[in-house]
Amino acid sequence: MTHPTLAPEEPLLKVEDATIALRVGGRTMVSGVSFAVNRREVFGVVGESGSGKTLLTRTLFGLQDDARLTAGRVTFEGRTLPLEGYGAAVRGLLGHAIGYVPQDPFSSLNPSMRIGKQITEAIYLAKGWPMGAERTREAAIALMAEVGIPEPALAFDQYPDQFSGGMRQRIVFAIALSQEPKLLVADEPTTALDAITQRRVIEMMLDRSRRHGLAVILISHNLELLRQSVGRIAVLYGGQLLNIVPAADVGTHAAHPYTEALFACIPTREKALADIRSIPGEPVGAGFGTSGCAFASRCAYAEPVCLTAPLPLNAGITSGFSACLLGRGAQ
Amino acid sequence: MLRLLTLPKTNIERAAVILALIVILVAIIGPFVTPYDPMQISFRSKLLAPSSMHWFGTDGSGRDVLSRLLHGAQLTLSATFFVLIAGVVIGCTIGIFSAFVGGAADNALMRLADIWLGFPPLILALGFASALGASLQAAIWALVFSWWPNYARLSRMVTADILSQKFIASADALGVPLHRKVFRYVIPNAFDVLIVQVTLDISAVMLAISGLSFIGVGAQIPQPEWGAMIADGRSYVANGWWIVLAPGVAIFLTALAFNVIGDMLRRELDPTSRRR
Amino acid sequence: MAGAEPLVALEGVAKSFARRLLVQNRSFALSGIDITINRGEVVGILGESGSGKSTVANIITRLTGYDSGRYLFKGRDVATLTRKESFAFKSDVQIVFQDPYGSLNPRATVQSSVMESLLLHKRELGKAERIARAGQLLEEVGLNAAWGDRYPHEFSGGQRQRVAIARALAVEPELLVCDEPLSSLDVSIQAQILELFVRMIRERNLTIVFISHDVNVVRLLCDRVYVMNQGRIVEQGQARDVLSRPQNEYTARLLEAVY
Amino acid sequence: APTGTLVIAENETPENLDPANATNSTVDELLLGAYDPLVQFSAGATEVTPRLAKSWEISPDGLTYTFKLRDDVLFHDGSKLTAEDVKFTLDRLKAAAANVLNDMGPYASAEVVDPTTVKLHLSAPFGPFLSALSRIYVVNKALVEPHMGDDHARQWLSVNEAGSGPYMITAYNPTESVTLKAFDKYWGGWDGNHVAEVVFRYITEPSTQLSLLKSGEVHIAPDITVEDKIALKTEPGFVVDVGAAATPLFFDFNTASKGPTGNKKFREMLSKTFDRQLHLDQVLMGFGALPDGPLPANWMGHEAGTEQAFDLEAAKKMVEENGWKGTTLTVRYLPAILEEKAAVEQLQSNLAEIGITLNAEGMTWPAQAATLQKVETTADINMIYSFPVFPDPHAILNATFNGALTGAKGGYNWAQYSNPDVDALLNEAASSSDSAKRAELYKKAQKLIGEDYVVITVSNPGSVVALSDKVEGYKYNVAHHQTFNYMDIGLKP
Amino acid sequence: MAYVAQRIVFSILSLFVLLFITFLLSHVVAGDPAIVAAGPNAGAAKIALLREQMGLDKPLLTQFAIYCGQILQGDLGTSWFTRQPIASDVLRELPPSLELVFIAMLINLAVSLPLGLLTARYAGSRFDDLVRLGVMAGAGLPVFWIAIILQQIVAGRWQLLPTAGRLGFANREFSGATGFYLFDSLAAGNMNVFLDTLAHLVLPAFALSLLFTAVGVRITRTAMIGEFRKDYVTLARAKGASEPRIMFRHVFANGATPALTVFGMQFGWMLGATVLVEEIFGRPGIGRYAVKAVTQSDIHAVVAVVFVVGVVFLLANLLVDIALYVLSPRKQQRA
Ligand SMILES: Nc1ncnc2c1ncn2[C@@H]1O[C@H](COP(=O)(O)OP(=O)(O)OP(=O)(O)O)[C@@H](O)[C@H]1O
Ligand SMILES: Nc1ncnc2c1ncn2[C@@H]1O[C@H](COP(=O)(O)OP(=O)(O)OP(=O)(O)O)[C@@H](O)[C@H]1O
Ligand SMILES: [Mg+2]
Ligand SMILES: [Mg+2]
Ligand code: NI
Repeated sequence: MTHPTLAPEEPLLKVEDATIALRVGGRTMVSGVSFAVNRREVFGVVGESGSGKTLLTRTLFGLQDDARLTAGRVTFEGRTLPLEGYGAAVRGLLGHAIGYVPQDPFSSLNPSMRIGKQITEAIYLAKGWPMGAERTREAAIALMAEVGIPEPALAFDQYPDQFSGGMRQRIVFAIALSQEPKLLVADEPTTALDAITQRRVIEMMLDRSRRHGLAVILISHNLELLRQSVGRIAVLYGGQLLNIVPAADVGTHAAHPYTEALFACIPTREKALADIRSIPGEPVGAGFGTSGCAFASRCAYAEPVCLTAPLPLNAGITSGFSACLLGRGAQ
Repeated sequence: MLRLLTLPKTNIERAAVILALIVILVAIIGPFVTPYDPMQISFRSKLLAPSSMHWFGTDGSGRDVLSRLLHGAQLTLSATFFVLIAGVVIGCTIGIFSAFVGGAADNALMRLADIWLGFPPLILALGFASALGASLQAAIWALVFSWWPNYARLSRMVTADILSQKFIASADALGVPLHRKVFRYVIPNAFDVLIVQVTLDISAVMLAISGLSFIGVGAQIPQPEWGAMIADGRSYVANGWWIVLAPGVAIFLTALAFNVIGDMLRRELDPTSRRR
Repeated sequence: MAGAEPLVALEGVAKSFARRLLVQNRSFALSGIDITINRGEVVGILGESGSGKSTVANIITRLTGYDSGRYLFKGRDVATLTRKESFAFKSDVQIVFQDPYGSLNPRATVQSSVMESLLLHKRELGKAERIARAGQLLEEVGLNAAWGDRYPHEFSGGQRQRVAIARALAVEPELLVCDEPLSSLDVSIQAQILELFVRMIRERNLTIVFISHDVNVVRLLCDRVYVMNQGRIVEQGQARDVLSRPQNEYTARLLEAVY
Repeated sequence: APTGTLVIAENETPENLDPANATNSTVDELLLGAYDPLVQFSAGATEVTPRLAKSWEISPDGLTYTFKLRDDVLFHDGSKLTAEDVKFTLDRLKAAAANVLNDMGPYASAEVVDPTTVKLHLSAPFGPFLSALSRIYVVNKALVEPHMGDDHARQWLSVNEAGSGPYMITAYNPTESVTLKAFDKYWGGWDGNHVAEVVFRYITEPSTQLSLLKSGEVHIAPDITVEDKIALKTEPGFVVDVGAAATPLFFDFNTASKGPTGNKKFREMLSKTFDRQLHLDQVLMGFGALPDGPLPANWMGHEAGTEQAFDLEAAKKMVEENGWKGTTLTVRYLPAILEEKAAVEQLQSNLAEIGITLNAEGMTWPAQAATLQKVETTADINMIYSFPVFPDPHAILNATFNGALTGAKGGYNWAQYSNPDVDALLNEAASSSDSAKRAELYKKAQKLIGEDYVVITVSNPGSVVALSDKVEGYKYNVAHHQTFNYMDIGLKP
Repeated sequence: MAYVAQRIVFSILSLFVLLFITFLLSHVVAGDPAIVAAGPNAGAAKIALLREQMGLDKPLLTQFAIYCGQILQGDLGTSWFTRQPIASDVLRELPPSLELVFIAMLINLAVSLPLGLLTARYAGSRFDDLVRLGVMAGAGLPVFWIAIILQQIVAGRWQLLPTAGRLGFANREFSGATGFYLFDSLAAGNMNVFLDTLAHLVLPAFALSLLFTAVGVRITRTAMIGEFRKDYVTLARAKGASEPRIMFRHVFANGATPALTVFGMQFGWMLGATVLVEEIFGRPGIGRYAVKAVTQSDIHAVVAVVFVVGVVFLLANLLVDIALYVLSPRKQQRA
């Protein structure tokens, strides 16, 4: 394939036509997913439960044991990772180049290790001991202060169970940020937290991204949250990437029919009861196993072709994209 | 039963199910199909090595080992199942009661079960058996006596878990009476977990019974309980290895089969491995 | 509705959970709250996790007791109800829970789950009538009556929630308490169930207590709202007023945080 | 001087070391070398020979025995053995109602005449008195007396030794081993080939005993299976010794029972149901003699043909005629002894054929003994060996059939048998010293016993012991069945 | 510290339950303890005397109190068989058994922990399947049978290890202050005896440990697998930690804690299971003593063994729990 001239700035992460299958049984769970994340960009991924958000990201970043990338091309900072031995290759990037924040703050810290130790371990793993133990400790404490932990010096020697969920999630962020990665992946980092804490943590993350030029992939099932927080949103449904849409276009006809319908389901500040429209039927999960558009069975616009035709592959992955076979929502 | 045949996923599991069915079948019809009288002494044919006449050889009193093995299957398995059933009935009654009443009584009962459970079952059974006098019955009751807390604890845990679920709260909101709650809600939902545990316990109980028989406080002569057969044959290991080998292998294979099935059932039935 | 007797009146109801035996370390779930619910009203209870919403729901449905205060149902102090009246109370007040996976007996078909309500409270019905009624109810909540002999695990979360609603409606309650009935459902299904509620409120003469932490849903559905924080009611009033011009500082913060 | 260590395997652990328990062979074999009796039965001898007593006199009325003691005997603590110690020993046994006195008949008291002279008094004449004295081990009064307490020093003597014998018990670990060491100041001196040390190792499993014998870790293995013994006969490096034992094994019917065995006719039937020849040929593999009545056939006073021959057909007919089909009986036995187990299985098998169920309860000796304390708790049938303490008809017949020594009275008459005519004959024979007359009386008694169908004499097994061929001087001792004359044994280099 | 106090209180409560069970065994189930205590050949008068001495004419509750009092003073009664205070018998028999259990436990831990960790890490792999089959096989092997077979083959046929006993013939003179030969020989600097003791322990300990090891692997695997599923493992991977680092620095410490609690219990169960091997290997010990006592109908001795094994069990658990507590950093959580 020949490439058009690269944009002046090459994307940080480029995923092309990624297909993910389970190791046992070989069922294809996610197919034909392409997107790119630019440097400094905050990129959202949305999808209903079971749509494959976690599976996709965990597999892409070598954290899922029982699934693997069977086809596609992943390029990070211009370097293409080999498909053969992909897991090992991407693991080499974890930590120092790519950070990851799991969903559940209550189990994502090692309960028997002091939190300071967990942060300095991260620093050590990313950079070795260039600055000695004492300086490393200071750096960790500074970072803890930055993510908003009160009395970080004291907290340094405490254990995770002495912190609330929100604090723990901040610590996890501190761990990921301490390695100064270029890309941070956060898989529903706030769903376990209450509304007020959720907003604080998200804002802390966005702030950090703005100030340090950190690229972020923020995964959430809360479309409204993403709409208010990120630049572009990738919409997953049934293991397919149906739409990459600028946040501003969500809720307009500029989006894929699914994105549109999804938005219509959500009660927001502005909406009246009459504005809420449900999507009939049941959502399909990743690996649903038919050809065509996963959303076709519930789509108001669907035509017979939607059930059979292969989804278009997306070329313009750094901007918007709609996988609609009828051409809806495409710019 | 039919379902059992559809559950196995691997050849080992299939083999285990078939083996277990054979063992159970033997336990039922074994005494009627023995090639020789398992009790009939025949010193003239003692210590015969395995041959086409005596597949598993003969023992120190000239009895056909295969016949004794087949007859012993009934003894060994019925004793095992009796211990388990009695243990389950006693344990579950206490466990379910405990979970329902809750509070201090619950606490006390469970602590008791905890402590009880802690004691080495073999030693406890030994004490009990020696107090009752040596016989298979005594050994069986001794094991029931030391086994019930397993099920009390398990059933209390499962019941408490069920009671904490919302469908019980909705039953309460409807005013479902107690007996209906126990028999329609708790027991059916606890059944799978219990059956898994019981299957996994078969081997442990069987080993314990044969252990007690082996040290002389269980089955008495001429009962061909498998552990007693090993005890019987151990004097002859030098010139009659088959006497010890056959019942040992029988215990081992039966225990293994039920262990494999238990593991399989746990995979298939245990809600903790299925619930999302 | 002024003048009419409220359906439910909680007066200074408090409840605490003992944390541990012997140790006097009680965590307060509720401290002296007052709640009034009039016939035909849809009342929302808002609050974050742990604020005591479910405890209120359980007290109203009498699934749990309370330590002090009074609970008047149709003007009667529930503490004085006889056994028989207590049983009758259960057909007046029903509850729908958050978790659709746990709220149905996994070992009963959905039909028998619905029929159980009838069996207990509509004794006059024969078996055939019960089956017919159950089918009718399933259809009403948007399920196929022919699915009645299936078990809960064969249904999706949204469908189970429909069954749970049918089961609650079977006894024709006056008051339906919904404890976060949407929050564990998929977004597109939430909207479906929300529509079901809207329809029921319209079609049946139901009084509803709708518990949620989703401000936007409460705004859309409820007439009146109570805002709870740490076991106290911090603000109450017409939903429109409270949610657009919060008086209480906590409410304001909560509203601000919501996306 | 003694050299080397002799290791003997033993399947049952000793209860204790108390000379009051010397009737028990596992205890006796330890005491045999550690203590000295007044007189002894040496291996191979048929008459008592002097040990501590140099000589003795019996008063004409047979009521007083006067012993002259050696004056060179030292206890292991170095003190001298005197007549006081002998009197103390007997007084203690009497006070403690020890089992060893069961065979001492009408023994009354002891009297010290001077340090080397002691007189023993009887209340009636008792023929086998001297023989019985061979099991009375003299203890060191000075050592024992401080521990008398209210249990007659039973506890202390259970784990301590206070003897004057050729060997000292130096280590007592009853579940593992007991070690004896040669006493260098032994009055008998140490001429010839003797071992410096004897170790008893308690190994329950016959197969383990065999392994240890083969690997040279033990020199004597008495408890391996007959089959293994036969195999060892032809194996180089091992010797299998067969001693002409006189230890008849009995099925004792509970004659006092209210159950079926209380019925003489039923017992008659039972006594036809055991095939002794088969047992001898196939269980004992020919090691032993075919029993003919309770007494060994070559003993003085033996009466032939008093017991029923094996005749299952006749028994079956009796069962059918009397409607005994379906009767359930219980037998108690010692499962550790393979011959007993085999005999029980044989009886079970035969009885099953004629429609009678025989349940077996394996027990150990003391436990079984405990059930004999009451007629009600006595099983229908009990198995018991008679280990005669000395080779005299009295030792077997009196202990087994005298109504004064029933199990309920603490004796070994486990048939709970009581026939005044038999008792009278036995007592008369005991008080006589005229051999011919005694023989006559014993014959009469055996006839009566036979007519009452009291026991089945199962076997007269030989004592078969497997030894390493390094062992020199082993000799079976009828008077101390299941023990070893380790004081006479030496090891070939 | 509240936790430690709570554990101790619980242990003391357990002790009373234990006392109650043994009281039940010796005073109620076994029939008249006076007859039992009197032993065979005792007259009616002696039994009556004993009955009064033992307080058997008093109400059951008083008897229980007397019983507790006696036992807590270290009086376990007298064996009518050996005529010795049972306490001293038991004290003599305990060290060899503990030594055996100790070695068996070492084998158990040495196999269970690594195998449990590895199978958890590679759950679902062929290796895991193989180990699981081995575990189920191990859990089905009769201890006494495998003991006989091992003895016959390894010691008998191959002559690789000693057949029976505690020490070889050459070392029969050895004795030590504590009765733990492994310890005593080291203290005496006698390597020869140490190795000999060890050689005699290998087979019985191995036979004894098989069943427990099978269970141990299973339990460790379950505990570890739960840990591997937790998000902190994901986070550690995301940090770029290597697999060995994750297994040993992160997972092991967290998964070992619940597993070790079970191993604490296994210690007591193993002590109970010595009844199945000691006789076969001709070793002295509490198990053999118990079997002997049972066959001698020495009920007090049996009950004493039940009691002592129970106490060892309680102590082992208490020590393990306290040790885990002290070593565990998460004090708040466990308390
Ligand atoms: N290891 C696995 N084996 C089989 N199925 C799997 C596996 N992992 C995930 N799945 C299935 O893949 C689908 C996608 O799961 P995933 O966790 O990626 O969804 P998600 O979009 O992250 O949902 P949520 O919002 O609930 O986190 C689900 O249907 C899930 O059941
Ligand atoms: N059974 C109980 N035992 C002890 N404490 C309890 C119990 N039930 C509730 N609590 C406590 O009472 C407080 C209020 O709980 P409640 O469940 O009513 O809150 P909620 O507002 O419904 O929260 P959520 O949104 O998480 O459902 C919480 O702090 C909780 O920990
Ligand atoms: Mg997810
Ligand atoms: Mg709640
Ligand atoms: Ni290309």
